[in-house]
Amino acid sequence: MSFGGKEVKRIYMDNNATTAVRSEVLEAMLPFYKEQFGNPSSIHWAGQAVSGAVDSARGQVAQLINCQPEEIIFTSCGSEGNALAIKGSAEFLRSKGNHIITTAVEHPAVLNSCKYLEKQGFEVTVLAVDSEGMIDLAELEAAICEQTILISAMWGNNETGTLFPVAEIGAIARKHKVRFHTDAVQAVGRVPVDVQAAGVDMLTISGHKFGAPKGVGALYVRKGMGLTPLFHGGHQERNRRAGTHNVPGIVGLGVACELAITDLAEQDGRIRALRDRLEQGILSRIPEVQVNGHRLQRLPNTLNISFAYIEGEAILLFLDMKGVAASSGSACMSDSFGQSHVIGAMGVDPMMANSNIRFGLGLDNTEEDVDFILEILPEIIQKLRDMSPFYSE
Amino acid sequence: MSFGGKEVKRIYMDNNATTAVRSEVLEAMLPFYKEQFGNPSSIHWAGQAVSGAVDSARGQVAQLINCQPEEIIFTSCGSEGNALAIKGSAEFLRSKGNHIITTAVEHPAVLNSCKYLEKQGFEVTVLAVDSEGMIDLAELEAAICEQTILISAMWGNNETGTLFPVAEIGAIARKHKVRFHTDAVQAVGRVPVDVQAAGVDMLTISGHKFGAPKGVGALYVRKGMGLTPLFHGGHQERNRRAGTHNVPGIVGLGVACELAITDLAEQDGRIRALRDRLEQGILSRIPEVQVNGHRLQRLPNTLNISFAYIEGEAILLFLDMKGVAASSGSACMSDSFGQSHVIGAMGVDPMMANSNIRFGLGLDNTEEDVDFILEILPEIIQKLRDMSPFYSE
Amino acid sequence: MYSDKVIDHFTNPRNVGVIIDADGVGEKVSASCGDRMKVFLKVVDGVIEDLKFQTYGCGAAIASSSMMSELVIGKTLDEALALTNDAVAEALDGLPDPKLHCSNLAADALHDAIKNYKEEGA
Amino acid sequence: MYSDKVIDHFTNPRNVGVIIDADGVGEKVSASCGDRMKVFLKVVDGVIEDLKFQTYGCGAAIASSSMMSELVIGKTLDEALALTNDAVAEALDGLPDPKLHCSNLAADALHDAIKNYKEEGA
Ligand SMILES: Cc1ncc(COP(=O)(O)O)c(C=O)c1O
Ligand SMILES: Cc1ncc(COP(=O)(O)O)c(C=O)c1O
Ligand code: FES
Ligand code: FES
Repeated sequence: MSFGGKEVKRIYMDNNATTAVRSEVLEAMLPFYKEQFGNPSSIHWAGQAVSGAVDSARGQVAQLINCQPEEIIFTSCGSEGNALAIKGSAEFLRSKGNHIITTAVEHPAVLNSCKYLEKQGFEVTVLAVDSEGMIDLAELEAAICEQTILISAMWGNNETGTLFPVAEIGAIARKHKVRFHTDAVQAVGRVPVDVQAAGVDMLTISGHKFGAPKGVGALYVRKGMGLTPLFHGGHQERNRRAGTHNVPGIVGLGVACELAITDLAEQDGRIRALRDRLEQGILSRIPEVQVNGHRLQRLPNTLNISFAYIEGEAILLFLDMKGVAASSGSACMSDSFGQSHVIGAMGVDPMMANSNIRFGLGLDNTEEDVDFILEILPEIIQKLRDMSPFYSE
Repeated sequence: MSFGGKEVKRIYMDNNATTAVRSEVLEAMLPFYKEQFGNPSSIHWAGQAVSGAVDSARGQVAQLINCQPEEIIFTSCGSEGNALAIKGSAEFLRSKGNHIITTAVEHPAVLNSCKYLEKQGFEVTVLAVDSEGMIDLAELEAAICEQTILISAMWGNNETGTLFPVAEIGAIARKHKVRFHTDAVQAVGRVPVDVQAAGVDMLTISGHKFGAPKGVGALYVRKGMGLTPLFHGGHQERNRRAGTHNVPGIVGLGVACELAITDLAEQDGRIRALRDRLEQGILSRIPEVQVNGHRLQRLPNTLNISFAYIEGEAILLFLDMKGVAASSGSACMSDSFGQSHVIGAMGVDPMMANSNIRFGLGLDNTEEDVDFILEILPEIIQKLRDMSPFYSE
Repeated sequence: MYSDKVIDHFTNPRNVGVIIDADGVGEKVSASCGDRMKVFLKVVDGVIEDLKFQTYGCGAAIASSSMMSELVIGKTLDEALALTNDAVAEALDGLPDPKLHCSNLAADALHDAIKNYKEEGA
Repeated sequence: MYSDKVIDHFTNPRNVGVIIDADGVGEKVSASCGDRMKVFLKVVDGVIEDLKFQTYGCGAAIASSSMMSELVIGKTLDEALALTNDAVAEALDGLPDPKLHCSNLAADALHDAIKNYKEEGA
């Protein structure tokens, strides 16, 4: 606890940044550290004992997103998946074209991979979003040209929760025979994800966002789609990702995917209800607030909300002192300043943009958690507003 | 167990492929899955509770190899470290030159990264080795030209254990102002590794080779040396490796590094003695065998040995049936055929090359383990030789 | 991340507010983050008798403002002009690297208020 | 990795050895891995009365050799010629993908021995 060890109830509402590993997941992982520790590429007992575990996990991931097990590449995180998908496709398809389409609200892992490619001579179109963080499908289709080799558009936004119309994007991509990658790091485990129904060619998963451990992720790559690897060497993952398998992590990811299948109802039901209770409660108790993101097409667990006249970090600190963990923008941006590029792209008034707070609910949250926040938040906001040169003006 | 569940004593002698996680390491990791699960980039209690753990681990890794904590980049495996070092340096230094020097016996993660760069217009000189797997330093120095931007030469060979004269290579690199990377995946934890004494600029570590879990590694990059990242996005690892930190893995790597400092004496003492006992025992019991690698400059735990007239996989299978896990070539090559490129580069007679077996001893091995192998191996070799068309000729 | 002193000053900031008939008013907007601080001075015989501030900013900015106010109330204008950003950060037992710029707001806004006082008085 | 049948035939290979006065001798070297198999035939009235083999190769190669020997002893030469690599692999309850080529050694060496027998006899 950052604040002098005072005992406070801890409420974790930053599940879009990361989640606790679930008990069932950790339990499944434990045998693979000391007893079944072999290298799955080894032919002896120690290796064979674990290669089956990697295979099952591959099946579990494939089932969650409705693909074939061979279409799954295990990775170390969402950023790796995004880099492999985007850079790997761009390099592989370079002879076919040099144009990539993405959106202004992608995670930095996608945007910066695209920026990197721009330096390598690729052209990148960054689609704008409207005030709810939504792209315009006509604009997307109009941006496709002869040279277009890849569309990368996320499934669910990590800051606002806005859900892109993935199936419609997939249909446009298919119509124009352009490869379609989606960063589904926030979506997997929270909303149903079906790569066939959505017409997705590549999809990024990160384990730690839904109960698997940090250090493991997956990239779905549709059969027949070539990719230049980032890591070269061993024959792991059909030569697309060298490196000894992270067996415990992979096993954990598999179990988390299996659990996710049944949890989706809870996400859509209880979690969504809690999120809505929090949203309504804040709106009714605190004046001059604004919800950011799409009202309807939104991850069920995410609430991004701005408070006029004050700044986000200060709100977070007061919440933190009361034991409430939330975030402002994405976690990985916390040591940078300035406004979130996502909120900025939505055209939110700069002062509102600077005060956006993201509550990311998770399976452990309860109604008491929500009510506690509703109890303490008005006072925090008022205290900060009383300090603000804008409020008094 | 691959063979019908018969109860056999299990002896693991494939520690160059991977190792069991050590108890102290696993214990240190466990709190970071469910209790301290925060994202270290988050500013709230959940994040701050773990960011200190990542810092300590960075210090532990740095201490083992004698560098500054900021010079450590956490990665997901040795292959990532090698790819980041080689591709990242090559891209970053491209304006200075396009020539890279490596050796014929590097791990595929290095060789294939170089092959990738060749396709991108880099020139690669691959230094030959002699029959003991050693490079010629004069040849190395002669290969350096105006365009040379990088030397990548491993510390300890994964198949034979041959140790390159890293400090001499470092001195040559420094003299010619060429960046020097070494793949120390097999060396760290087995022999003393000091990046200052060796004059190394970049050094690859993989946790699972010395008691840390799979899925975590590190790359040392000397302060001031630029690098183009493989993963773009978040600000983790000073913008050189985006992606949420694998906190438990990183904590485990730190503890393994701390343990390694005191274990080096055991590696040099007890483990080396066991390895020598195994080597001498085989040489005295079985005719027509040949030890591969350098007799003196060799990892203390590694024995690579060939048996005339027969093929390696068959030997491994019989060993496996007796509960002994060893390997033939490197683990990651096990689903490919043909001769090891390392043994091939040493000019070993093809038939001898096809029968090389690697015993990789570890901290858990005992004298009884060695004696058991010495008891069963002669019979296995004879049985296979009796089947061989070459033996009877 | 933050020292206990920062947390203390952030949680209970001293001298927040406005002086209606201030002798000098200063303001500073951070170029890097857009955060803003306003300083109100009451000066008697070249000594800062009272100071109030308003801050729109992060935890470090609020704590720096509060600490600055404590450091200069009762000091002469010359002493106050000599207050550096570093001194504010130091008095807070340091700030994390990416937050060092936040302490600039406080000293800069103070200096701006003194300048305003001198101009008004001149 | 390997089926129980493969392990059984690898551990206790049937018909290993040499027939000194063989009626036909065949050999096959694998192009992909350099492994090698030799087959010795004893033929009576167009029927394979005995077969011995020597194999330098991996576990799959040894098991395939053994299985092949069991499959063709007592069969006519025509039946033996009809034996395919796939049939050998199938009789072993399959082989892992990268090991499928190993079963080729066995059928090919057998066919080579039959060819040699026919040439010698001709
Ligand atoms: C020398 C060497 N370099 C690199 C690697 C690759 O390490 P990892 O499997 O952790 O990617 C290995 C291990 O397979 C190795 O032995
Ligand atoms: C949408 C999105 N994409 C990618 C990432 C990166 O994932 P990771 O931190 O596992 O690399 C994140 C999480 O930070 C995310 O929310
Ligand atoms: S981030 Fe703006 S003042 Fe601290
Ligand atoms: S690998 Fe050569 S025959 Fe199997």
